[in-house]
Amino acid sequence: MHALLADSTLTGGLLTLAQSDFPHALSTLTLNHYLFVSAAMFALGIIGFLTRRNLIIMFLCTELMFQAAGLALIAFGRYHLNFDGQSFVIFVLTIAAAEAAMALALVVLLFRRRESLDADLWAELKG
Amino acid sequence: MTDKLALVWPEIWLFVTTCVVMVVGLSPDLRVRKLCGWISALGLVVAIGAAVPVAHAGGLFPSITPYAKGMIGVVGLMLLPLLAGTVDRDLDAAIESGKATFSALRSNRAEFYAFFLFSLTGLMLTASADDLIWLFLALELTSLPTYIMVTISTRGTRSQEAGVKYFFLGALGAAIFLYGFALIYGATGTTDLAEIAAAFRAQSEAGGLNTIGVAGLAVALIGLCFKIAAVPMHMYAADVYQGAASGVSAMLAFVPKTAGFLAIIMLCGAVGWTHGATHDSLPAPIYILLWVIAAATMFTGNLLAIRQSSVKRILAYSSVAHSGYMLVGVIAGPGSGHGTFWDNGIAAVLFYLLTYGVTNVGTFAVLASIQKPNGEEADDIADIRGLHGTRPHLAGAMLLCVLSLLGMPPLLGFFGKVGLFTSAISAGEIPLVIVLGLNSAIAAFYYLRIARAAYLEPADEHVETRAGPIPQRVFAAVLSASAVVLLLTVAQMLMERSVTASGYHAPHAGMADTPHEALDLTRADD
Amino acid sequence: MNLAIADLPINPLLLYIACALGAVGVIFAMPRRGNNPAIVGGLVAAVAAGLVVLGLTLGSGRGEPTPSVFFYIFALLALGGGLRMITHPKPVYAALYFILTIIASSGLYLLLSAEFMAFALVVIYAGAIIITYLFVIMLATQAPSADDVDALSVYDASAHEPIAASAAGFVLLALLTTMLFHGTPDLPTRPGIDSSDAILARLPGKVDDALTPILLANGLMNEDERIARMADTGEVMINSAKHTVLVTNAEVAGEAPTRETGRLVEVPAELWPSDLSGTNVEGLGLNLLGEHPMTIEIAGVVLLMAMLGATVLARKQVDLEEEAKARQARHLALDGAIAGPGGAN
Amino acid sequence: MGVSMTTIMDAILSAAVAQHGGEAAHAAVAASHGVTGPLWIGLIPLLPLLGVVLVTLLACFNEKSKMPAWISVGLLAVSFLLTLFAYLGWNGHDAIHLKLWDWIGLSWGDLRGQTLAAGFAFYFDGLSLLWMLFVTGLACLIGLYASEYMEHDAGLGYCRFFAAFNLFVFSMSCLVMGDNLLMLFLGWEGVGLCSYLLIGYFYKKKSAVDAGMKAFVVNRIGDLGLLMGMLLTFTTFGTLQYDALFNQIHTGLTAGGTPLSQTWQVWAIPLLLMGGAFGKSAQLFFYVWLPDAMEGPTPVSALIHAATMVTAGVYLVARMMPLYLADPAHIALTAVTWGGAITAFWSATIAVAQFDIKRIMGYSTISQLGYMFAGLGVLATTGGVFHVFTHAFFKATLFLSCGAVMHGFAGQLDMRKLSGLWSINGFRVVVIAMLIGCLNLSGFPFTGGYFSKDMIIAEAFVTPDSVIAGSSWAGWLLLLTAGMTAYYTFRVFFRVFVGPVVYEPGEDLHAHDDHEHADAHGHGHGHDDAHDHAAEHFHPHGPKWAINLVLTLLSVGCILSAGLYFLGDHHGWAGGMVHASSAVVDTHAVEGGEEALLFGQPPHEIMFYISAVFGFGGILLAAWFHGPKGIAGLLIGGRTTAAEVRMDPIAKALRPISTWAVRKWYVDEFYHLVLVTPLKIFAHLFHWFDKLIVDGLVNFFGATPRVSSDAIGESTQTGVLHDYALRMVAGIAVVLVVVVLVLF
Repeated sequence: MHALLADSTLTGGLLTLAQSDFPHALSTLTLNHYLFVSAAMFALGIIGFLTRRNLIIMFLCTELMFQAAGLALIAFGRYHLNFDGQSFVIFVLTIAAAEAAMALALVVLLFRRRESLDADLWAELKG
Repeated sequence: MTDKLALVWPEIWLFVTTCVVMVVGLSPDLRVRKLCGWISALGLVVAIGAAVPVAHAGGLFPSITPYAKGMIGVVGLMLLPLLAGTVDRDLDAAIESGKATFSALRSNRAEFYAFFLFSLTGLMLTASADDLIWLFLALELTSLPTYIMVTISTRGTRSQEAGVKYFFLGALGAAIFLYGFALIYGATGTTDLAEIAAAFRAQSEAGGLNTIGVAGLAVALIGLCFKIAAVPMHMYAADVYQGAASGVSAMLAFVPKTAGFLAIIMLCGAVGWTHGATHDSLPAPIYILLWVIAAATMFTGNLLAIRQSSVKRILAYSSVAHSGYMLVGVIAGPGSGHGTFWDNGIAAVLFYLLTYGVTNVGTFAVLASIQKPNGEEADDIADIRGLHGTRPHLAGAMLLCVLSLLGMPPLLGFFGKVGLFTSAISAGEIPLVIVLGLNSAIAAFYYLRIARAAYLEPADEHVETRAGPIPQRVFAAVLSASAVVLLLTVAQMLMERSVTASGYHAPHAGMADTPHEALDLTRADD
Repeated sequence: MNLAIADLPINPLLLYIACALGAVGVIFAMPRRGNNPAIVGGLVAAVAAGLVVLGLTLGSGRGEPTPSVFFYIFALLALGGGLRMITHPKPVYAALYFILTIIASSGLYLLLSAEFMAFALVVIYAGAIIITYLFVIMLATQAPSADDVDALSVYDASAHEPIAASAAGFVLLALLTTMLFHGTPDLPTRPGIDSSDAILARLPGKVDDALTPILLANGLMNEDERIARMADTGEVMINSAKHTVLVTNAEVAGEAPTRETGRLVEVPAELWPSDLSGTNVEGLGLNLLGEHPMTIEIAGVVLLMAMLGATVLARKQVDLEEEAKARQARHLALDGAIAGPGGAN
Repeated sequence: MGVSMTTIMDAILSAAVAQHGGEAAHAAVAASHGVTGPLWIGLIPLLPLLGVVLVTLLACFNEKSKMPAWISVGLLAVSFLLTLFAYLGWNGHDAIHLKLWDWIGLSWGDLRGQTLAAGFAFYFDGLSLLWMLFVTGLACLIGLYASEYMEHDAGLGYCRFFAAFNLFVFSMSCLVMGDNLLMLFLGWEGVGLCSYLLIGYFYKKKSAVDAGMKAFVVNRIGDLGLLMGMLLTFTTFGTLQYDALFNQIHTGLTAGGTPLSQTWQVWAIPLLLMGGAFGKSAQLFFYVWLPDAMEGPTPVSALIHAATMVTAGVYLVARMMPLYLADPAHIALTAVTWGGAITAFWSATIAVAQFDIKRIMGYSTISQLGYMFAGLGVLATTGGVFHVFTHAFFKATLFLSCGAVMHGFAGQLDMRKLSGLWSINGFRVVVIAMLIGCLNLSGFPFTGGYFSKDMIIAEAFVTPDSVIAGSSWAGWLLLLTAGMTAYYTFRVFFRVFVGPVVYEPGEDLHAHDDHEHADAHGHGHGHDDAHDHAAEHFHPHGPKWAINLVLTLLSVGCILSAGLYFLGDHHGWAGGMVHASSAVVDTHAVEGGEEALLFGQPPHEIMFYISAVFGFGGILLAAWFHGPKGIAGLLIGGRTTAAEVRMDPIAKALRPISTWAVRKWYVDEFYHLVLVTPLKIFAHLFHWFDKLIVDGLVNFFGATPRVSSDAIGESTQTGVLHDYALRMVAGIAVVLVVVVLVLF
């Protein structure tokens, strides 16, 4: 990849990338970089889910976690040079869309009841 | 493609039934809409029939599908009368009496059946999973409908609160096990479970599992703990069970749990039970992980159950505890392969899932059959006091089911628990067996409390309960209770089936190489 | 297991310090009432992330190729967008920052030569899902008062236990990265397809279209010959590096061509079509339809289910009493409208 | 005719055997000697089980008609006919085996005694056939009786009754027909459950619920003995299957090869089994539950608590006879003898002083069960088993007659308030049936009861004291009891069934459905809502056709059962049946051929006269004390009203004794003092223990997770979504820390 990038100028870089020759294997070092970004996104998603009280943002955070998994899948797929990872991401997107549709419908329902998006308002059931 | 298609006939039938139910449910004629339950039952029966001849030739657990799908179909059939009429009774009554007109946009019942069937479809798909992607989608298809069923199961805000907790925490859990799946793919380079198993085998033969794989398995297993309500992902259980209608709670105790256990068994199968010093256990980190989770789950579930005053919460925590028991079976693994039920942990888990599912229907059905004056289902333990005097058959059903959950000897639950005990003993898991025994004893506290309330305590004067409006639920309760007793006669057969179903194809490293052969062609003249 | 934490490609101390620093940064960046040191927090978190990335890049020092500069840009955008998303008190901005993360992620996908997924991501996520989010945010947010439209809701303005949450999150990150970084060096590669030829082999039509005219025009292949396809798999034998392809006699085409029955043709380099290569989209399509055909069906079922679910959830829950009240109210309003102009409201 | 029917059924069903049961059946043949029975034998227990299912279904449809009864009676009748066919088709000596499926198969090693296998299999020898004949026959008849008796409860109650009724027959069949001790145990617990359910049938009556509970608890104590006995049997002999077990005992060695007579198990197992048998059959101090069990509907008392279930203990001891005989010291047999004899006497003394006719029958049942055990103990298995058979008929007759009275007089059972039924319209059949039953019970010459009882008492004198310690003393005790039996039996008869017409309606045990009761009979009088006026308007109603038919059939059965004594070679028909079973005792081998004499005569011959004297004496005494004036009082009676009897002054004179007897010797109170009170004290102690220690522990454990979340300042189940999520993630972090620590 970097070898490719080294050949191309910075300007035409992105387009060249998209139409470039078939990729070569990813180095483990580069893989580490992507994995770190993925793990950090995952952690950020979790932290956001734990701290934000707005139902919509909470669900956005799970989307961020899905996104982190997607990035890991693509990076691993590139490392192994097979397409299972990318296929997986397609399905992850499918599920994310399905979950989002239902979650947002639920949020609308809850908002109608309480006129608020605060998750902590829903705390009547407890031990 | 076609061989896999043959594998999923039950699911296809269920999905077709779902579509039929959705369409039929839009009829303005109440009598036609009432057919939905019967159509669902018919679809389930056909699915069970279609599951019987299914035989799987590949994968880690080649013959798990007929048993699992049969079990799912049977318990689904028992859940059906319990779920029937959970929503929209008022609307139907209003339409019948002319106070309201039918509007397809407001009909709920058919969708409710449809969600139930969707969920069972997902559950059956989980059983036929041989691929991580497939597994992920099947698990989601199992869970997503249950989120909605919980939310709309009653009119009150409690079920909506249960719904939001269940949905959001469920999404968190899903994201977590998805990340685990991604890492497993990363560690092995494939999503096919058999190839994953082969790759892990090759790694462990070459000097130990890759830590990415370990991390992936660990994260995925913890994420799946949400589905089975195991520590630390059990938090939602009590609130959700309490907030949802009893029928839906019964479903939650079986459907996601079964899906979770099937997935856990498959993931554990991917690393195999042939590691460790004596080559008869899971790889050390996974083993310790499951061990800690199992022990913590048992204790947490049982101890927290003692403090509750709501029967539904007690049953929720008991459901948590039962997950802990079953994890013991997972840890014990398929055993030495002698083919007997008593040293095969996986068979024990599969059998236990069936007994638990059957029994569980009864306990929740009893609760669903009793109404408080304000129209809510019975929940608090005070509501079932003196049940023996007023509704003895319900009290009897409750007693039988509770005793079976407790593992009283002549009842069905006993054999499930004995299977777990003996398989764990033969796997040498003595400390875990002690924890299991200890917890079975603790469980007696709250189970007997329920039985005592129903049988020995007089009804509270100020707590008035009356018969619920839906007779099918009583039927479900009695059905479940009699199953607890009558299935004993075929218990031996079921155990043998579960042994067959748990047949495990231990992976070998050579399997990993198959994709390369085709590629050799392309290096035409190297 | 006899693994050592010192085997990490990054100094573990640096990693953990960076994680702790990141936690502190996130805690500071969280929305709170009163003085909000969000910028400081963001900077600290960015420094922490930078420390790890730099540590990774420089720490190895084994002369391995490092990621391109685009990676650093996109990674910064993605993580920064994520951080801002979870810390910005206004839901609309949070959603917009999420779009930023998505776009940066799609850039990372591009760098990983997953072009199709990169564009699909933008279309599906940034284009569809987030728009839905924005709709719902608009639908479900009310300004606390008419005067102050920008005022925040209480629950948006304050975070829920930021310290504990950040600690838990970053412990998780530290644990995950430890295991991930430790695993990568001895991660076995498992190439499903290690060259574009593998894709081309499964796309005989594309090879035919590109090569047959050239082969025929240059007399490299007779009229009664054609590019050989394997009888069982339908694949062609092609090697773009050596510019060779297997052709066979049309008469024996019914049988499985082998290197004996076929004829290996070497095409001069200048004649070899420059655009003949397997692309990402083709590879993905082959994988999707070849390996996971049934899974697509399941995805369809899930989507159908989700559509039904969203419909059931989002419509107004039936409440007969409320409905009766509403009808009554409508009647009253109607009466009022007849009575006088004041009643129309 | 019967034989040809059997052949036809065989022909029909043999195809099924060939297809399905063939292999299993052959395996069974290979495993043990004997003949393999046709598959339809399996229908005998399964038809009642089908009845349970059908009746439950009817309950689900809220059926209000008598359909449950007709289904039950029909299925039971078929079941009885099948039993009859099985009997007729039986070759008279070999046991019939039939294995339906493997039920339990535990194996923890390859050695002998490390496999616990039990098939759902049947074992038909003389003993089980004899039992099954009267179990299914009586169940069918009593079901018919109940169809009328329970009609006031039509609906759910009716279904409940018949479901439990059918379940009882199924369980009893498993108990009797099972080919191993585990099957027996399954049936044993099943009949116990049904008994509990049916005693507590009138669950709105506290006394009924309490009685059910009492029966359950007392039976559990006995069952513990049975269970321990079974476990010991298994550890000692390595099998629970009858054939294998008896073969092993026959070798005189345990499974481990130790000579049996040198082990402690040889007396411990029979004693433990005896505990179980005594519990189920209400012997010795276990008897307390049976009188209270009369709270159940009368058909239940007749079938379960008189004729069939309570004889399960007798069956167990008879079935396990080889085990009892294996002990050269006969410790357990002596215990059985004396336990039976003492119970027989003891409960007869109580019966003498009671006024509730159904309870008298209850105590009489205990007493007669004592006879059966004593018979088994003194090696008169034939006598004991024959007595089981005759007793089943006459006691069922007696109970059902009492039930008819109770049915007609709104639950009146007090003999002081009833008199002269003979003269009340519609009760003739009842009185005649009662008379026949009473004659049997009191051992009137040439009745079935006379022969069966004589066999027992005579054998007590025959069996030398060296074999069974004090067996002749037990014989005298039994003779005395026979006289008392005749007395209290005819006390009932003379007071209630003959003499001047006096009656008061009872409290109506079915008080909860008063109204239906009145309506159902269409009398329209007698049961107003205000019960005070009930007596004025009350008219007894005689039984209708079903009850009369059943009483007639049973009376005929009582009379015919006497004839069985003259059938066959081995001391009558019962002897023949016992001879073809494990209960057979080679008395010569055991007693060493020495023949004891009674008054210089062989006891078996002289006993006919002695016991006749005792029986007549008892009847005459009863006539003198309780008989009405005239022929009905055998001309010596002097009673003119219901209450005025010659016994009263004597009872007054003997006040302490009679009071004690009336109060059942204060046994219940004694138990209360000795057992219940300490238990209550213990319960209180445990309650405090529970409060302080257990609750403390519980609170401690409940607090532990809270402590761990103190840093956040909330308890675990706060109900707040975020707290849950935080705990979940923290949990994940902790678990991953563990994983990382294991890894590195």
